[in-house]
Amino acid sequence: MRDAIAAHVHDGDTVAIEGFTHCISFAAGHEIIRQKRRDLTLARMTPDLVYDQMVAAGCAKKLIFSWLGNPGVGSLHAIRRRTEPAALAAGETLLEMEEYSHHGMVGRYVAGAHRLPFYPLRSYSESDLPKVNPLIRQVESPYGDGKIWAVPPLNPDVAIIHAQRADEEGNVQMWGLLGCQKEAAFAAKRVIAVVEEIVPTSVIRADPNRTIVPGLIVNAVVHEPFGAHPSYVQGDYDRDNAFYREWDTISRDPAATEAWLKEWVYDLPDRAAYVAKFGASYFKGLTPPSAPSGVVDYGDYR
Amino acid sequence: MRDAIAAHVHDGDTVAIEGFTHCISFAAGHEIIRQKRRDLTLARMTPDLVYDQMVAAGCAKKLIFSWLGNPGVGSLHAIRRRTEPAALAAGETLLEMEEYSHHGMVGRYVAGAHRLPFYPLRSYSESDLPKVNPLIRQVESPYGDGKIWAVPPLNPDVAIIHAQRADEEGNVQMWGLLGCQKEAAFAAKRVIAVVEEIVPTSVIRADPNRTIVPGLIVNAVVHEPFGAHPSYVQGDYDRDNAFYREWDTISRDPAATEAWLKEWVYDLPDRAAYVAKFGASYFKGLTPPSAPSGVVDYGDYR
Amino acid sequence: MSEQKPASRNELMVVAAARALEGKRVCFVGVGLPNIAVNLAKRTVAPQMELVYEAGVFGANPARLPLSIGDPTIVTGSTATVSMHDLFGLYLQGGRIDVGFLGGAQIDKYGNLNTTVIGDYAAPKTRLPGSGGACEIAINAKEIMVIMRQSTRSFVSTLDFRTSPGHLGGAAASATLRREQGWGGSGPSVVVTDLAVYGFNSDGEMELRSIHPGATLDEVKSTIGWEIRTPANVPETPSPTAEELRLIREELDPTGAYV
Amino acid sequence: MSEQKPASRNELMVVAAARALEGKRVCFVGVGLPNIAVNLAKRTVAPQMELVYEAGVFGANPARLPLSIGDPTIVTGSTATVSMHDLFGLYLQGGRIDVGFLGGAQIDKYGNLNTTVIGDYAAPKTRLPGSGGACEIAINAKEIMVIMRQSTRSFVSTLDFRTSPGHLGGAAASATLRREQGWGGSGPSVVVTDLAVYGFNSDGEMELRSIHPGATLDEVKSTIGWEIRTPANVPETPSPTAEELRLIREELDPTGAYV
Repeated sequence: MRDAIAAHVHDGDTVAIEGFTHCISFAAGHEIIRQKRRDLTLARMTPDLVYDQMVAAGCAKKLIFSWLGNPGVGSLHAIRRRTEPAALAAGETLLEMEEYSHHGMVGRYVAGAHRLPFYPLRSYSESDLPKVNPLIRQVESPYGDGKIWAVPPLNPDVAIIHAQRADEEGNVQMWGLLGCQKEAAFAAKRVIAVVEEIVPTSVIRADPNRTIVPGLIVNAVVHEPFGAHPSYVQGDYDRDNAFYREWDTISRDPAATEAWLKEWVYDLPDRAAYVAKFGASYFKGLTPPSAPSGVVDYGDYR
Repeated sequence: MRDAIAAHVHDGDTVAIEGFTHCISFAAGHEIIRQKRRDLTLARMTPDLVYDQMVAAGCAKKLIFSWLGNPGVGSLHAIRRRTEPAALAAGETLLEMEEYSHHGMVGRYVAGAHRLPFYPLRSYSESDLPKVNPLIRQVESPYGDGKIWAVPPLNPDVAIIHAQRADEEGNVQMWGLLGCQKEAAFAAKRVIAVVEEIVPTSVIRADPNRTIVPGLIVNAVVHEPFGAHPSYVQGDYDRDNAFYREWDTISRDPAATEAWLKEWVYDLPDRAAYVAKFGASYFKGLTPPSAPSGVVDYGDYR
Repeated sequence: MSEQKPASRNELMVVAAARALEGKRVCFVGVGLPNIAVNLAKRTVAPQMELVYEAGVFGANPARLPLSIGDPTIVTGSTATVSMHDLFGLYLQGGRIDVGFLGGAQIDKYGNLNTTVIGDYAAPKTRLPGSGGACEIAINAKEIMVIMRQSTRSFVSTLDFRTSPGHLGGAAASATLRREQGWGGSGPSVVVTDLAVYGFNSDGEMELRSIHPGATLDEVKSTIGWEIRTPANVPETPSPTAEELRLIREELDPTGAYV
Repeated sequence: MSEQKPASRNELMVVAAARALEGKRVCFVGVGLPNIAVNLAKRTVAPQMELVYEAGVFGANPARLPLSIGDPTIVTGSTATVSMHDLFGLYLQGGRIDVGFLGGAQIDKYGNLNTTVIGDYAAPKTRLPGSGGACEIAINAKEIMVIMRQSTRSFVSTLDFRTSPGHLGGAAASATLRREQGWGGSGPSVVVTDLAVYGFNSDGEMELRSIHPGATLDEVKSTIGWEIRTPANVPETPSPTAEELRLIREELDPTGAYV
């Protein structure tokens, strides 16, 4: 992870650590904090704890997003402190905000991934969002049936996605919530794939419909067990909801936030140390019983 | 199948029997021929043998398509006879043709399924296709970067898809080539799902990422083993390539074509009789050895 | 069963919201209170209802109350788990959703909703989560139901920001616009709060339908920032059953974190 | 190994086409002759090459020569099998394809291709398959290679229909247009026939590069409907190796149906 972030994430980059609640690469976010990247534009449908932590650590100058919160808990307080003038600390500046709806953010990645100049959608009518975001525009249908809304392509400098498994060439397979990992990866100039498990290529090739991102577009494959904690990985571990609630308390207080970052990010060399600090039994408590998918047959055609 | 076609396919309808080489519902096509539907507009990326047979049987007045042929073999002769003036039989009229590229046809279904007034794409520049199809138009990007091409939505009256399995509610799972079955089904006003196997809902729910079409949009589920023959079903049976070549010979001759339709469609009551006429051992010869997908774990979260 | 505590106002709200879903087929579940109401409905008045989560799940069958709309329990055992592109494009914009269930920080008398900011957008007093999928749910779901606690801060005469359109400035103009612009939905039909249940009259304006047990008309009126339309006789919202309360307290929210 | 029969012209064509793929990374495989050439290249000069089939397969590893571009053998053991929407949108239009390999019924001196009709479009003499993916491959793949048998009927001065754009009316105008309109690719680079191999000069015009063993310059010229540009000394295409012929004859096309 250290090498992947050093090679592919630069100051000033637009970075998308995607994953809708599921498979959020906290490990990558923490490594970016450790490597003290600055002036990042952080794109993500749902900036959650990992972006709150990155903002608290001073990595970001701008957010591109569609929903800002601690899912199921409440607000992201570090981000709110950089958003509400009354809460701004001395010397701090407001974060730039570029805001869409979910379908709009998905559409931005799709347009970026399909190399389209815009993505059309039926959102935004009579909403105030286009008034505050001049990039949400109207496009005239060439079939005489009026105007529809559009969003522009988003092509992040780097997309970072977490998944259950990949082979060494970076062919990534994922199940459960797919979010917009595929679209973000194809839209990005560079891709870092972080996975719970590196498997032989034969495992990938035994179920090719499960592949969401091919190694072709992946610049680095990182093996990082529990790399999505405190978010979850379908079948591997559950969301650590206690931490999501704890972060609500920690993040309300800048000093407590700083102390948490020191203890859990700056003072640890890597994700393995983070996992070791919790201890193996901690993660056992988050592991669900098995719910197997069943097998399908592709047939051996020679 | 008889009831499904009787209820959902009417004279004059736009019908899409989709499936890119894989999982083509010949059983549905033959039932439409038997029920003597007329004036159909047949939409399909790759009109292959089943549409050649339906055209030969007099079901169609128009084709909407992107590639017209007998894949890996040659031409569709019945369709060519209705397309080339020199070959037209006395009393016959030319088929109406509305022609796109593959990406354009996919885009038409996507626009129909997403309820969009058009689908933008980077095809058609400097091709003669827009000259002969006025529905291929240009749309101006609202971001000042020029024009791009567009195709209009396609919303068939009925889409017919074949797949490996569904439950009784019509939740359809498919693997192998996915074609544009999902997009065609969501675009259609009515959907008939034809499957090799009806499975308990628990089988579907054990692997929800495998579902391509939910029962919500399916109007009829038909259990029809070998219903895609002579095309194939991944893992179940191989393409009957001998028949694809045989059809090249049969279809060159209108009388032979008529005789074939009589023997294999009109004179048989249903697909089961068609399968029985071949005999079980025939299909054994088309069955591949097993190539299992492996199992993934979704986790039991309570 | 031992003697039950009487229903709290939050419980009254959740039960009334769940009951509004009776007979509905496909419901798009928002984050927070809608999540609880819809899961209660699935266990009571609408067992056949398909739960759709914007995270990408159709036909969810959650074995526990989902902690968030992205909880892994909504995936396991669901009918279909799909990309968000498919969910928003094929299911929602494609017109397959009967009811969208939304919350909000502010609502006006036409059912327009604000989930973006309190105060000025560029320099907000309070930064809220934003649209998420709410804006497009409001436009594309065939019918919208709203669940939120009422107060003069939340039931306002003028929104600070219109995130999600309701009946705009009135039903007639809204219906024309929705038709001409090809919106999929017809807008809000029901609003459920901790005090009462509201519908919308033919002008698209919110109208009191029933008051929850224990609440008064004065209390209802004094917590709304405009003069709410009120019929001559306002019925009382039917009380929760013992089973509804048991489901909330023992199965859906045993720690009392949400209700 | 027993004495091999000498290479047929079709075999010379397939081998020359396969060799043109040396070192290429991602190749989009068209129906027919390209399918055989690409599968031969994968077994010889380009084992690392990823085969992409428009049917929706990336990283195909076919255990037999696919009978069509939708053969189940291209799915089993592939790296990724995806919808056609993803294949054409993310992989092709998204700019991930290095080489698109096309066939055609007619080609002109700028590498423009016709696969639609012979004669008038509305009342054709011969109805051909149409574009399929060819039009968008020609526009979006970084480089285009063409394989087709040559004759005065196929190498024509004026196409009956331009299905897939090549260098249009010349390289300069083509490059400008491709850049301004955001095309992903730079057009045709190689044409391989049963008689010869062609490249394109800086004007975007087809130019003879080598003549297959057994063919003559006269034969080449007399089967082209325009005056083909020819260098002073035309080299001979290197002969197929015994192994290349063995692969075609024993593994790829044992019944001789295609080559």
